[in-house]
Amino acid sequence: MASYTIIGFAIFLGALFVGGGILASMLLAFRTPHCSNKVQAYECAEDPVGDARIRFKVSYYLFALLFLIFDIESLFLFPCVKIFRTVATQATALSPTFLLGELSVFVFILFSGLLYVWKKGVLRWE
Amino acid sequence: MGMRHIGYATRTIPKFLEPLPGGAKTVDAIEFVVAWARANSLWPLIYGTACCAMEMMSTGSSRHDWARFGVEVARATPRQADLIVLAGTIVEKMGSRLVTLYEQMPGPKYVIAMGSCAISGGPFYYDSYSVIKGGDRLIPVDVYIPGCPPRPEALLYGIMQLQEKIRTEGRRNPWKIGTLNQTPFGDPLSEAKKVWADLEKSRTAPSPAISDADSGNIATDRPKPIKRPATEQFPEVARNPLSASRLDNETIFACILENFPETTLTRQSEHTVEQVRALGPEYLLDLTVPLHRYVEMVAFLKNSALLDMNFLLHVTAVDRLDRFEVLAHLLSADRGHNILVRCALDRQYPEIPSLSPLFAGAIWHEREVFDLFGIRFSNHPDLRRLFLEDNFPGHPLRKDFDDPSRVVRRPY
Amino acid sequence: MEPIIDTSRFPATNAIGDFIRAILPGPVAELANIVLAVLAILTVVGLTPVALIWMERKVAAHFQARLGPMRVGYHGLLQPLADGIKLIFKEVMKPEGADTFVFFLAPILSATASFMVLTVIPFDHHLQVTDPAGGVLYVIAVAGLGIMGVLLAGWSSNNKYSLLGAMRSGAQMISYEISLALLMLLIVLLSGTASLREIVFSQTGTVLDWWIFKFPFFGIIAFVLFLISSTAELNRAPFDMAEAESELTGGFTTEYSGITFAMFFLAEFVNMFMAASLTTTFFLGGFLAPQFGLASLDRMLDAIPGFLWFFLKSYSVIFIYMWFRWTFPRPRVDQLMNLEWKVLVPANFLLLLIAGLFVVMGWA
Amino acid sequence: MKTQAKNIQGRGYPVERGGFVPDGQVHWSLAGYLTHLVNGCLSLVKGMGLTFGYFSHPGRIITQQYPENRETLVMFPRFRGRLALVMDEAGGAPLCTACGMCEKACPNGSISVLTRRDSGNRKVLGRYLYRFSQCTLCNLCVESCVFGAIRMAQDFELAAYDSSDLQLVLYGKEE
Amino acid sequence: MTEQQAGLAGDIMENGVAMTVPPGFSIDRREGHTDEYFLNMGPQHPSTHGVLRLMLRMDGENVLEVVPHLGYIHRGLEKIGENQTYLQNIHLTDRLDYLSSHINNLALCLAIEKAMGIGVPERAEYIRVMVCELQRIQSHLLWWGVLGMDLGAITSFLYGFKERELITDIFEEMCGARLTMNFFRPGGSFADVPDTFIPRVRAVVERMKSAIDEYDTLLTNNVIMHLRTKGIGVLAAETALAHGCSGPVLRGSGVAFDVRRSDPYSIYDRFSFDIPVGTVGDCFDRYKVRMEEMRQSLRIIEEAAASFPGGPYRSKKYATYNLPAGSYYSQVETARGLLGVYIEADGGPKPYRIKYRSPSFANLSALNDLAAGHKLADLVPIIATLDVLIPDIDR
Repeated sequence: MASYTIIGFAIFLGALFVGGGILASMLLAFRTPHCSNKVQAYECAEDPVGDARIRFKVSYYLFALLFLIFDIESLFLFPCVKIFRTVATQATALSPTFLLGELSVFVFILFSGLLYVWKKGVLRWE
Repeated sequence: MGMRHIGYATRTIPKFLEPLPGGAKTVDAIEFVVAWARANSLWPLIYGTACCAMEMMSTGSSRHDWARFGVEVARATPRQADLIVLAGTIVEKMGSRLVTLYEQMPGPKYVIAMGSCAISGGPFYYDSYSVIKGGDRLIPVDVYIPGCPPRPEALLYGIMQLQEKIRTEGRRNPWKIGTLNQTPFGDPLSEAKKVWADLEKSRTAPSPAISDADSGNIATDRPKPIKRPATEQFPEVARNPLSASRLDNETIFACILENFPETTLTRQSEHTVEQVRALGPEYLLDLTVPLHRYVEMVAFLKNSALLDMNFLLHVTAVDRLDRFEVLAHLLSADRGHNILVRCALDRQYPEIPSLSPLFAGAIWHEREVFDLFGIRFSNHPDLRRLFLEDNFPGHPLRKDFDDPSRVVRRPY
Repeated sequence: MEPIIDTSRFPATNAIGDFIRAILPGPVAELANIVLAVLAILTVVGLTPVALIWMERKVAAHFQARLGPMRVGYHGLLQPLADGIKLIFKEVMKPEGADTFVFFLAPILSATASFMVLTVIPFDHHLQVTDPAGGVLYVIAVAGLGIMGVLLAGWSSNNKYSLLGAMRSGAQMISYEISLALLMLLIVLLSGTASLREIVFSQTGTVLDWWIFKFPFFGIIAFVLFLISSTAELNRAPFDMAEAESELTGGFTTEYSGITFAMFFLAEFVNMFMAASLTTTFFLGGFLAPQFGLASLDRMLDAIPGFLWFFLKSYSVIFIYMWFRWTFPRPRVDQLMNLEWKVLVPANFLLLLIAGLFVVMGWA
Repeated sequence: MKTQAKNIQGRGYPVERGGFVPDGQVHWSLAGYLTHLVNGCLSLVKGMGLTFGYFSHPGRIITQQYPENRETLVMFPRFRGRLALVMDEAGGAPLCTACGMCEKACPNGSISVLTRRDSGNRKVLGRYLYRFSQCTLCNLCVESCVFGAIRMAQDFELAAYDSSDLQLVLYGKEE
Repeated sequence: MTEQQAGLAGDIMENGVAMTVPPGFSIDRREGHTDEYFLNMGPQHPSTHGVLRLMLRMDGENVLEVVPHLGYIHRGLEKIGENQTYLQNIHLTDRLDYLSSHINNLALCLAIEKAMGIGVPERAEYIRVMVCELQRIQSHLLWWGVLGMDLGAITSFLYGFKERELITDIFEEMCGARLTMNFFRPGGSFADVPDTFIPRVRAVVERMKSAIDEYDTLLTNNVIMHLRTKGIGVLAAETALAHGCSGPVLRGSGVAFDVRRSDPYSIYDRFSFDIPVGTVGDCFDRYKVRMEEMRQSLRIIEEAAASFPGGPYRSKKYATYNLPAGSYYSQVETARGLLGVYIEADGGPKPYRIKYRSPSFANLSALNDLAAGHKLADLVPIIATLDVLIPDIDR
């Protein structure tokens, strides 16, 4: 736990470093007079048509969902691979073949999920 | 202007430091470093409109390599740029966008006007109805680099000059945003009048610059310079004969006359095949058709198996002061011959059927004619101005177009 | 469970730390040590981009038959400094309609996230801020934070280019995160530990004991896949869809100027260093000196401090990133996703199984 | 396709497409897929080899360091830098007779030749105004001059802070 | 600066708010499709190759419709041309398509020669052909570099310029300018080529042969390049002809139309060269056609350099060029396609009306047919392989 406390402390210092930099620069920097052009969103020097906060294609979000599934699944894999070597190299009740089979089942489930979404055309970027 | 736009800390720190012993020196040192950093880290905006942009790219290329000056981080967005190199002509439509770009750049920002067009309009100073006579009519320019276009070395020299200028910045000479001049054309008429009046004055007045006493060598007995001896004698050369592959004018005209007997040869007294033959092989077959047969004729030319003119070169118009003439220029991509089909229009209410059902490419050509001549095309799918802003007054390619607020006329 | 690797040869202490512990009472000494370590990392964070910016420009220039920065300092060594100072004194702009809080939070998040990973990187035997037992898990978790910065930047800018860039990079980075995670798990499986320090120690021995070679043939494939995935994760050319200049002008940074842009710039380079150090740690034996089985040569190489080896290896990996960037055109965003989901992820699954086989059979 | 079938004049030859990405929908075989994959990767490696060739050979750097090479930098004899008057070898007076041909030849009105009367009441050159800011360096003025009195000078370092500095008076400047 | 024209602009609902559809789009449906949006690309954009403004109707990453807006560099060259003599007009053609300025000069000179019956000496014809082909290579080199840069391979941009500078050197030595040459005159050129011309040209030809192989290694044979260009922006031959496309764009679609062959000007009929054509009409075909064209141009230059004749470089000089009243037309093949110069003369020293038929204008007009339905990223190679030059379009 101590190591994570250190990390928390590091994050705090890091954010301070970055945020402090931005704050310092804001005090130091120039300011040109305000005008409507200046604060307009840059769209190749033209007036933007419509709002920039548009409803967006669902394909991006599908990838986000996929990521969620696969990332979490691969995290479930984590304990498995973590002890894999220890178990495999030590004489335990589990036979190496069984271990490998277990890993294969895990990977296979993930892979079949991938195959399913592939087949479903989720991976096709429209 | 000036100090108000400098950051709070930048404003107050010198005030605190300066009274301290050695404080002024410290502030000087800081200022030196900041100015040095600014001078050596000029990130240009990727901005180029015409020829000068090519030389700007050359400057960035391996041979000249403006990266040596730290300039290679060219940014596509003005938010991260420090420098805008006005490379190329600025026209009225782009002018307002240029001002936007400039205003969207964070300060301190610098401008280099590269080439004649960006300095003064260059080759388009006179007679142009759309070119802005110099970038400094819109935004403050720091360095002017003459040339058309300037060599890459000239641009590098200009950048070095700008660096010199930046290095002098400090609290005594802070960077200031210049005034934006929103009158792109100024008052060209009175300006031109003034220039030429001045010129006229100095033309008539005895030059005060050089009296004969000052330049003694221009004595009255000095012989007049002789004309350069004509060392180069150029012979008269016969023209190469035309290559034979194309269909000759007589055949084409005979074929057309067969189907459109009312076709006439423009500017010719006779309208016969013999007349075409007499005009020789280099003659551009220039036909006039009545308005009601115009589209029909073009369609015939396109679909005729013999002529097979499947390529529309351009559609344009000529202002004849009493009438407009619309010209459709067709080419046979297979056989190489081309024909001009001409049609006279009433100048008051010029309207002609569009060729767009026959050639998709005609859409833009006709929009151009609509824009520059004000000729309307019936059943055109998208008749809008092509080049000029919608609120541009008049149609510039008409002979009677005159807009003293935009056009500077040549005095001779 | 007994440790696989005997780390007693390299205790997790260092001379400075021991000295502080000796003169200060317990908790204070620990705190002082932590502060010192974090400050050291901050120094690395501060100096790495400076070095990398110069390197990037010089390497690019030499790939392109030109010289690069020449006029400030020897061969333009001061160029990054000039850029940095200039950016600090540059105006900061915020477009109309932008969400002020998020707009300024994004660069802070982006820069901090890249810094967070560095806390667990073992730079040398004793140079590591902290070494959590689940270090790999921590790296996987924290690397995702950078995406947040990019997404927030794109969304808050109120600019369509930014939004497109953010959306692209969001989709791209999360996708490549999977193959990165799987590749890290591969090493965890092979080495049997999730602590970065121990992963390095699992590669003790000759050069052939580094995971790139120790896992015969497939190690090289895994290494290449890791390079590709991390390039995509870094949003670097040729996978720089998020800021694809020719399409989106500035991508998610379109509206950022001055110091806020500098922070993204900084994050990009720190990230690059971070990715390179992860590659080094996982595949190239981290801070271990290369050993060739020749006693005299090995002793000479071993005498060079570990952190120098670490930086040498990391910078070599960074050079490869730069080499990619200055050679390849950029694929389209959907092609990039295809590469990930249809090539890399299945390949990673396969590699994982093969690695399992190797471990079980005792080949690796 | 009518035009394609005729293939105008039958003279075109189709370019090779080759490569790693098949045209249209192709059903991949595993062997084909692997060949494409390997070839594709090889193409990338070859590209990297090319760029590394440049990286590892500093001799191939072609950069000319402009301000440092100022002494050795010579423009080509015909280089059109800016307009200059040709002076009489003997006395340093201009060859110009103020005939105004260059003024007429200039497409941009960037030349103004002003005359004056000398003591013999002959028309001689008074002032020669040259609006460099407008000049396109097209060489038409030099060509039009039958006296050889103007030429294109080799200067190129001509940047100015003020555009009025570019209104040059080539002759007869008020001092 | 909003463009609104009554009758053309319609309204669609966007997130429940009515918004004005910019003019030029063919939207007629007002229901649904709420995730469509409009995006400006240009006039200030790195990949529009100048100040072209494209208005895009987008759905996510997909481009549904492209509406180009022109005129951001419309300088009124044709109006200015009416007020300048024919000789002065030559220098204006430089600024039309500045990457083919020699070829543009030639187009106008050909028209003047045709009108006044001026012949051209042998040596001048050879100079013309060689210089024009060098210019074509130079222009293609820039195109190649910029294409690479647009696709993200910035190194190719610098490699392209590396060889381009060699050709630029030849031009500069020959006429004193690097870009806007103003070199050709009716009947020849204003000066003879220097003695170093032929050796320099030979050196460039030698270098170019190996350079093109390098380009092939870097980009042509790169798998990412193939992924980005194959099957992208397919232009059918009929569409291309209907729009009046010419040059590599038309040839990429499989139509072997080249003015140098179909209407040989100067002495192009004496040289043997082939016309590369595409088979599919996509970006890759246009790319390959240009790469092949460079090789063909090298062939022409080599052949011309081998038989470079002596003699005068110009025929008789006229004090003024007053074209007899009538209409004249000449066409040349620039690096971008067919450039036509149409002159309506009234007998005076200045044209009554001068019209440039620029190749990029027609090539760009086909853009929507090429780009609609592709991704935003595909727009980049599409524009790049159309190789449009905005000042040439806007004139």
